[in-house]
Amino acid sequence: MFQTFFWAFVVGGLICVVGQIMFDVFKLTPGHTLSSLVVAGAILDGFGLYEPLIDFAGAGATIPITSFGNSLVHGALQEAEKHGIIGVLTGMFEVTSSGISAAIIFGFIGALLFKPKG
Amino acid sequence: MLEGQSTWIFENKPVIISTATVGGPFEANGNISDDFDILHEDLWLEQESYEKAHKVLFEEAFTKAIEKANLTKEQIQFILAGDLINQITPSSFAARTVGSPYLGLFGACSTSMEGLAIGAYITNYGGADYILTGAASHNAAVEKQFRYPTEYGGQKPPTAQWTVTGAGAAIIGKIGNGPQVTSATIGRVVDMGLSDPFNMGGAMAPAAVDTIMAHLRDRHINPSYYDLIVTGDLGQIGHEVSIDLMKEKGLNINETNYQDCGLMIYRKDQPVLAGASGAGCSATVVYGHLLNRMKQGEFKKILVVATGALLSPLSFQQKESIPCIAHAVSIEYGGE
Amino acid sequence: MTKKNKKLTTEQQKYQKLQKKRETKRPVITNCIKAFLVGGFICTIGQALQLFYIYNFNFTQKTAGNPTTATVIFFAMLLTGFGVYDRLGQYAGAGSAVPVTGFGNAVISACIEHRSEGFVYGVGSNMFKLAGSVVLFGTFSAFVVALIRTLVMKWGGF
Amino acid sequence: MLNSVLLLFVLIFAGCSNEPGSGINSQKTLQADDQKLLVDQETAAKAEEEIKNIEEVTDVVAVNDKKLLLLGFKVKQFDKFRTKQIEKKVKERLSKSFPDYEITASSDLKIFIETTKIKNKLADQSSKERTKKMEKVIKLSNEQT
Repeated sequence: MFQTFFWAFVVGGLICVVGQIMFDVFKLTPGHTLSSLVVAGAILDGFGLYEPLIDFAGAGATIPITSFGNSLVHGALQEAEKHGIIGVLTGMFEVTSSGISAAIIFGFIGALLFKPKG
Repeated sequence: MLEGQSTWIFENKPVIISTATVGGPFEANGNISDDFDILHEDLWLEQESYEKAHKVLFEEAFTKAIEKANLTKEQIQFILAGDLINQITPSSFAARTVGSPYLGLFGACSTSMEGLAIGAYITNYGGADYILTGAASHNAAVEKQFRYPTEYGGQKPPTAQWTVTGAGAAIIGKIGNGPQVTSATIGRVVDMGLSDPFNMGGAMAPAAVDTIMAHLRDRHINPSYYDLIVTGDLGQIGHEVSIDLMKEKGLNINETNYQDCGLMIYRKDQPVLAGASGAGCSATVVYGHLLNRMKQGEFKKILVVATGALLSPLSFQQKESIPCIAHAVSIEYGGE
Repeated sequence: MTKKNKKLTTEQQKYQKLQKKRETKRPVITNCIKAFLVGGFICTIGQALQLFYIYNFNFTQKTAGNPTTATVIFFAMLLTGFGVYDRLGQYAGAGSAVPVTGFGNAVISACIEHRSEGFVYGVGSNMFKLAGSVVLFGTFSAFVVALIRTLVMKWGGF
Repeated sequence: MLNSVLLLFVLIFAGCSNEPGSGINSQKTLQADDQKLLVDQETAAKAEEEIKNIEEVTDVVAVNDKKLLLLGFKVKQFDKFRTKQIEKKVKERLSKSFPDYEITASSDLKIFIETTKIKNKLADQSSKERTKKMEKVIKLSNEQT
């Protein structure tokens, strides 16, 4: 159990460090950095490398935004298996919907409840 | 009268007969809170949006300045004002409230001195008896427009500056008691090709130096003519760079008499990174803090060089560099 | 940078050199350590939540990621609404931006911010103004990657 | 506002912490069946033994009925990178050793937990109940992300 938490911490932290380096060393904006990380996640999954990382680090790999790209690819591939090429198009959000729908729903609720504090 | 390239000398010495400054909670906590006429605890100013709060800042500064001058709204002949929000709506809306004829100005953070220079010019040549001029900015409204939503957790680099929530207004009169506006130098747009919107000071420093040199050249004076030369909102980095740049150009400036409004307004322990910025920065510091010090006799002659970065969110997203400007106005009190 | 320099005049280049000397350097190492600690901490909370969902609900290790994501985004909403997340972001940088909470914060902060322009043109139109690029590039790159994989598997047979 | 949020939390956490711990009824009456049970779970025991011998595996639990064999296992931390391959290996071994069974083997923690639960209560339930529970777990393991 301890190991699970430890490696979630380390792997998750390291992915964030990669992001920080993109901020500070390559002077990328948050938008560019996060987009690049998502693309990186998708590509890693394309080579079948991201899933093992999830097996290894659990939330350390699923919580960073990179997993978003990974699960998009996953959803597309799952559907593609069932329905062929067209599934790539239709299956994309099969797996990822939770992050996006949660963000939309809580975003709206947030707008109802809160005012920006400045 | 034009002197040299771009400097106006005001022989009739228009007078700043009254000023008013309004600040927000962060300013109330700052270094010069005693110099504000009105301070707000609530960043919203009891309005429903930050833009409306921004307008109220302006309205209060205008009303207070008119009140302090013992004038009525009707006696104000022209309003010259500007801010940073799209289409300078806070200025226009506040001018609607006052009801006088109005010229909207945009000079980004240099608007305060742009307004003072033009106002002094008009008054000097008999174009008006009383002109109301001012500039304002509201931290959250400006952040929202130029950067990210205020609650977004983006990390600002140490070169970034903190936008002032505040408005400064002044009434320029043909005659009266108070500090006199003696000359003004209109700056040109200087672009050194910098494009980091989180390092405005570094981008604006050359514009400030350009205007200071032009002013001294046009008037054939040395920096020592002034008790204080103060820039608008260069911040820590811009301030240091401008000193370097002047040295390089052979102008030795006494560093104790060369300061920056962006480094005066907040305390050192406030999390403002490289300093303050925003149209309200030079307006509140000059019209509040510095004129008070002049009235106390601390300075007789000062030169205010308000600096502005003429970018928009659109222009930097389209990878344009940041063009900058600075306008200088000399104010004298109790001299000669 | 070098490509840009070609367009600059010598005066501009000279000034930029001068400016560079005075520019406060970003504390890269400290920032990285902070990002590591905060990012790691958020992931550890995620891990705890995931185990919580596995033990108490009918979620497998594979499927527990979904409720975990939703829960941390819920936390992100609270922290954003109470004005904590922007301060955390200033401290932690990528540590709070890279986890999915950062994605949530991007959406939620935009929603809250543009509430003043109404629900349709304010909240609705602006909610993805920051996070939209993540959705776009994530989706498009996933499309390309999945397409290539599918085609390769079909014809390459591996 | 804050209160309602807190309440929500309390509800969430309170609602989920009751571990299924009921049903320790009449264990003694079933003791006669113990012998039968042992024979019954022979396949599971054998499977556990076999998989335990795989180097990367740290812990195994298995149950079976007449047709189904359900096995959950844990993998050493650093071998988790190869979880997929190991899972494949386990499945191959099992289907070689127990060709008559329909085999489900997973390294998923949830499957491990649920299988353990079934195993711990073997004595308390009829074989029909067991099959039903096993089928439920098998369905769970086939769920995609």
